Amino acid sequence: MMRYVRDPALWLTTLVVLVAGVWPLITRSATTREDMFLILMFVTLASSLNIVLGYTGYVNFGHIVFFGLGGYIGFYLIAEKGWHVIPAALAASLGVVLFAAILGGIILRLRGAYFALATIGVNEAVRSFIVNWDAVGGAVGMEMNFSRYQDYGGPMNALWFAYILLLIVTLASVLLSYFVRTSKFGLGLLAIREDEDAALVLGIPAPKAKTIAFALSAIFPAIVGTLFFFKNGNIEPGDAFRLHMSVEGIVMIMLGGYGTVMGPVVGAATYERLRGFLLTSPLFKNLQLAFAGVLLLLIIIFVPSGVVGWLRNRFPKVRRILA
Amino acid sequence: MDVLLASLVDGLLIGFVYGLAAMGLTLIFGVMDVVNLSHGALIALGMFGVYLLFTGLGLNPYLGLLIVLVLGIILGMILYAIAIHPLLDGPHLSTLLSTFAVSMIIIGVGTMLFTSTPRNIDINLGSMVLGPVRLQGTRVVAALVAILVATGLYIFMYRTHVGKSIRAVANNRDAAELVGIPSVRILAFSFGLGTMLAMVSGGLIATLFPFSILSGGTYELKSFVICVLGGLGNPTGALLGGLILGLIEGLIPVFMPVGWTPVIEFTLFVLIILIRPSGILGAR
Amino acid sequence: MKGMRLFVTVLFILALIVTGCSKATPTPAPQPTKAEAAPAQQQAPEAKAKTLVLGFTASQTGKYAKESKEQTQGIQLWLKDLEKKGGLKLSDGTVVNFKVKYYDDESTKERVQQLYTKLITEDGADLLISPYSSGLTAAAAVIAEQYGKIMITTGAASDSIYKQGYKRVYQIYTPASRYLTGAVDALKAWDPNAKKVAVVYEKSKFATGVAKAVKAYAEKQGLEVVLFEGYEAGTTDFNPFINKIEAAKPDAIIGGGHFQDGSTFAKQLYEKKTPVKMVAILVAPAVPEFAELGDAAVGVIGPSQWESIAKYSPESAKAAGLTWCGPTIEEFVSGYKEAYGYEPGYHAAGGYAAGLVLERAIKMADSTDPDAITKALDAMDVMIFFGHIKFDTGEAHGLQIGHDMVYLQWQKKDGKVVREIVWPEAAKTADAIYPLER
Amino acid sequence: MSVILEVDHVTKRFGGLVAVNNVSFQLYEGEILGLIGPNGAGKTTLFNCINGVYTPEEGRILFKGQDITGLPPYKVVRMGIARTHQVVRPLNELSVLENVVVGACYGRENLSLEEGRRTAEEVLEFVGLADKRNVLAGKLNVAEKKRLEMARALAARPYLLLLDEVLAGLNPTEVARMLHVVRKIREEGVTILMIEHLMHAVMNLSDRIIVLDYGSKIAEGTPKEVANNPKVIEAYLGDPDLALSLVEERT
Repeated sequence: MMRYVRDPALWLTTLVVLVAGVWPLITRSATTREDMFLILMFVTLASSLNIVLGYTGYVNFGHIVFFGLGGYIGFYLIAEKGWHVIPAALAASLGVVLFAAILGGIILRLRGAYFALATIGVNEAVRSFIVNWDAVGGAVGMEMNFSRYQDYGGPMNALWFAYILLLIVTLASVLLSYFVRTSKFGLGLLAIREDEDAALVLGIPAPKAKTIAFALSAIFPAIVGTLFFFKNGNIEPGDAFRLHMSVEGIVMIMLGGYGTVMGPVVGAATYERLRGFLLTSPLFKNLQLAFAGVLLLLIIIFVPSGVVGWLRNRFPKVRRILA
Repeated sequence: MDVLLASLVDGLLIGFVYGLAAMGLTLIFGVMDVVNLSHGALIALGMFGVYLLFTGLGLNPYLGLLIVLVLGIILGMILYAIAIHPLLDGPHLSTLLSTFAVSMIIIGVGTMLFTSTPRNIDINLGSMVLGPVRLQGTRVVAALVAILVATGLYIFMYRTHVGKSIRAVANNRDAAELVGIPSVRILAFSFGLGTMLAMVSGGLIATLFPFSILSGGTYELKSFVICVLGGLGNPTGALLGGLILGLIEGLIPVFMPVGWTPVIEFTLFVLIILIRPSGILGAR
Repeated sequence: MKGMRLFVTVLFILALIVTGCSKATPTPAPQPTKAEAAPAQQQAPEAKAKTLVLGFTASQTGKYAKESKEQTQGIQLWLKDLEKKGGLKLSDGTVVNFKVKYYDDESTKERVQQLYTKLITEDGADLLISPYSSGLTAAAAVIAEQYGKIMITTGAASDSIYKQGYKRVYQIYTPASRYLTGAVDALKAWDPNAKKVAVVYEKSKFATGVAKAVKAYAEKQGLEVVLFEGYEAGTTDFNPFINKIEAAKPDAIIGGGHFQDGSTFAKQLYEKKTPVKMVAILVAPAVPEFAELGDAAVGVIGPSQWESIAKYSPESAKAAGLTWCGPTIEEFVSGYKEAYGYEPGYHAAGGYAAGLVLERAIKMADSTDPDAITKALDAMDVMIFFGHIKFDTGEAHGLQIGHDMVYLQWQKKDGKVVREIVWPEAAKTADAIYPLER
Repeated sequence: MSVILEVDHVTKRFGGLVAVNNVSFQLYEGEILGLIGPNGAGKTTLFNCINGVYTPEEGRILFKGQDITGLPPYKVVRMGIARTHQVVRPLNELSVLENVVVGACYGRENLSLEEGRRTAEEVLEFVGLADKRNVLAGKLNVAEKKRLEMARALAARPYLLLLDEVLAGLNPTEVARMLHVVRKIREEGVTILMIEHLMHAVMNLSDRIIVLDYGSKIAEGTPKEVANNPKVIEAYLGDPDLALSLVEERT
């Protein structure tokens, strides 16, 4: 335990997320809160995806399926069953983790491109299934009565409430990422990433480890999904299972540095800010997508280890504080 | 019964075009182990190539395909040099992302130039009735062109020196290099071929359906499904996979609500990867 | 030394994150529009001037880019017309002007909520207009309502938004539940023998809502719905589906979704020479580019929120016992053509109408107080170039109950395909082609 | 001497090819058993059967009296069998130390991260890689990678060590160094089963030798017996004079 208390990287990680996350609470600015909501949401998604992608080395294009399913379960419980958002989010998380554990047990047998393609297939299959499933609204989705926000002290408070919950979730997911990375279990995952067959021979129970990693990566996206759609007031299949968001998550991880704790945090924040900037910049407004593409290409070719990875490689001293 | 027959024919015809699109994806994967995420954007580019030649120069769409074909090979080789070659020896993820970046660039520039307004190439080659089946001229021609291109590719791969080199590189790059095959040039050319196939199939699709710069995504997903059906990395299998997909799409509505088509398709897709990753016909 | 380096690095990273998270987005400084400066000069110095900020998001990129652009242009034209009049004068001499503020929402919900909050809290938006599409509007409505801002929705026909208990969201469009019901009426009027209809629709929020409503309505009217099926959004090949429709032998096909699938569907129905007497589909026929389909467009009927050839006029208002306000259809169309070089479609008209309704409400309220404006909107019952505007004040507060759809049909005249209004009887500009000649 | 490993009529097929054909032998605690044979004789496949990478179609494998046939590799390691690979498989993006920590933590003793680090440091010292502990494994040269491979296996604290051509590709100095390490391992009481192509090394080190050819065991005995076995000479050694000289070199 002392090991953790003394680790500057842990403190830095916590501090960064906390300082950034508490900022809107201090300024009481709703705009900053909305900006931060998106950033924290992406930090959580990227950070949890990194457990599978960065640590275990499995390219998961279907990460967003956890977000979408969690959103659906949570939203259904809140809007249709009148649950409070916290138990709803927890129930969603539980359900999705179970789903991930079963799914992981099946598809993690695949490697490389086959796994990546299968995850695309899973996302699309789930999305198109929900579109056809009328109990959860089918293509129309579900909507929540505005009066529901009264339970949280009115709509304004509900938004702040959702934000604070998200901040806790983000912190938890970054800490989870840290503890996995610095644990024996995490070391096993890294070994799997580097060479799965060698890892098996070294004594790592790879099938179990991979499945656990997969399930761990599903905990927080499911909660984030519930919070996001709670705040949105409605849910539709198209918004819940947007493949593009998975890819964006991967981009964020690459940008920040895959396989590191801080990488997804830095990557998600940078990507989100950058997109925001490009979107509103009169110069790049029309070309923002292409510009983001060029930037991504340059990063992959010239800084493949991402910002944090680059710092760690360039300045070995930094390694101690930058996990 | 009539419905079944009509849907069967419709499915088969469109299946050839789907198959052609998937061939590009599977060829690139087979030769260099790269999943090309710019595939959809390239299909859309092919659509606009034919469209612009048609509306701008009044060129017959089928003639336009020839120009798109040449442009496709050149563009593909350029893309290889920029986005694939520097990353070929890196981790799997890097080429996935670089091709995705290319897709962002194409769609970004495309949206600026063409907006996302749907376009339509207005050609009609009439139709003919064979019993319960009505064959639409454009579809028959599209299927024929797809067969022609696929046959051409097959002959090229098995009868020419370059084609054999491509197969050699696909088999074992190092060994090919040892026997004096310039593997880099072959890889670049293969990417060119893959791009060409994507763009040509895009051009064909443009003669059938309205499209926009964002349309490629649908066909990219279909191509993934087809590649897996036919066996990833196997161009001949892709054509077959295309036919199977066409049949599935044709027949499902006969038996259940049409909305379930994608559910069945993608479930099948995942199941096949799991049970038979080498494709329906592939060796185990 | 070592510690120093460490410290600096930490600081650097913290700075990076914190600046990143605060208001780093450099918003282009609000440039004074020409209009803002102009009325200021015209006004007598003692007249009080008040500028209201009108905020909305536009989908400049993504799947709704086209429709949204039209809508935005409509809003901008209204603003320009208002500026030309020298602003909106209240009885106490206050001159009200508007400053428009909008951002690109990329056609996604995450952006919509982020940007509407920004519009309200940072740009100080007093009044809001919705983004395009029901989905985005639903997300925006939550924010608007949370801050108690008035939002006029346009380009959003979904009914369900108005059943969530919102108090200050008002709809311009005819809601989805009444979108295609006129087609059923028309079918019954034109062909009392018609019995069977096929309702086929895109699996999207909007189209599914419309389809469900029209199915219920058709059954109530004694028609048999022989096929009721949705197809996946993004479907391009309808042939297998059409085979199935043909097998059900309907007299009419009613349904559709958005432009792309609708026009594809229409094209393939034509190529297949599907033997039906009537085809009425959503959205696509009302878009001018539908004409690109050539012969395949002929005979296809589509509901439209508004047509430039519609017959709304001060005279018809008087006949209906309603007040008329705003420009006539001719004035709007010529103004739009002058500004943008082509004829406006209903998306543009909807944008203009949203502005006009706000203007009218402030005029009625004779105040810029939000509560007063809300009251005025609740009481509003007027006719404008867009049609009759009246809002539900009951359970579905804000739902449009005045406005009606018109139904247009593409017809061939002198070798060109043109659009004609064929329903309702009172508004029609031509007789319908019925049954379809295929 | 007690039997630590018993391979009992093991057969492994790949399609029509019989890679290991009805092979049986016993390994005694503390000895070094050499496994030789021409390329493709099934030596590595036999290793893979023992440590659970493959499940043999027929036969059993007993380790310390327990049946371990078909156990997955990670369970086999837990029981105390570690191995090295013919083609080194370092975890490239991890440091040398981390590589060995993996071995230690997931090895027989199932150590915690801290304990594993201690063991790893010891083992690195033992194989002479301590000064490279923070280098990324991918950056080592071939000889160092071989030693890393060895260190990783040792860190598992095995009772039995399977060495697959640890000398291949090394220069004479490096070979000598590695042989020294192998001897030291034996002194620690670890039983060793080693595949080796370098004849004089096998002959020198091994207490006994087994010869495989086309998947079958064709000979078993002391180095001298094996070197003089005509079947072995025919199948593998080719040049009987050379074989003899190698044996003599030892004595």
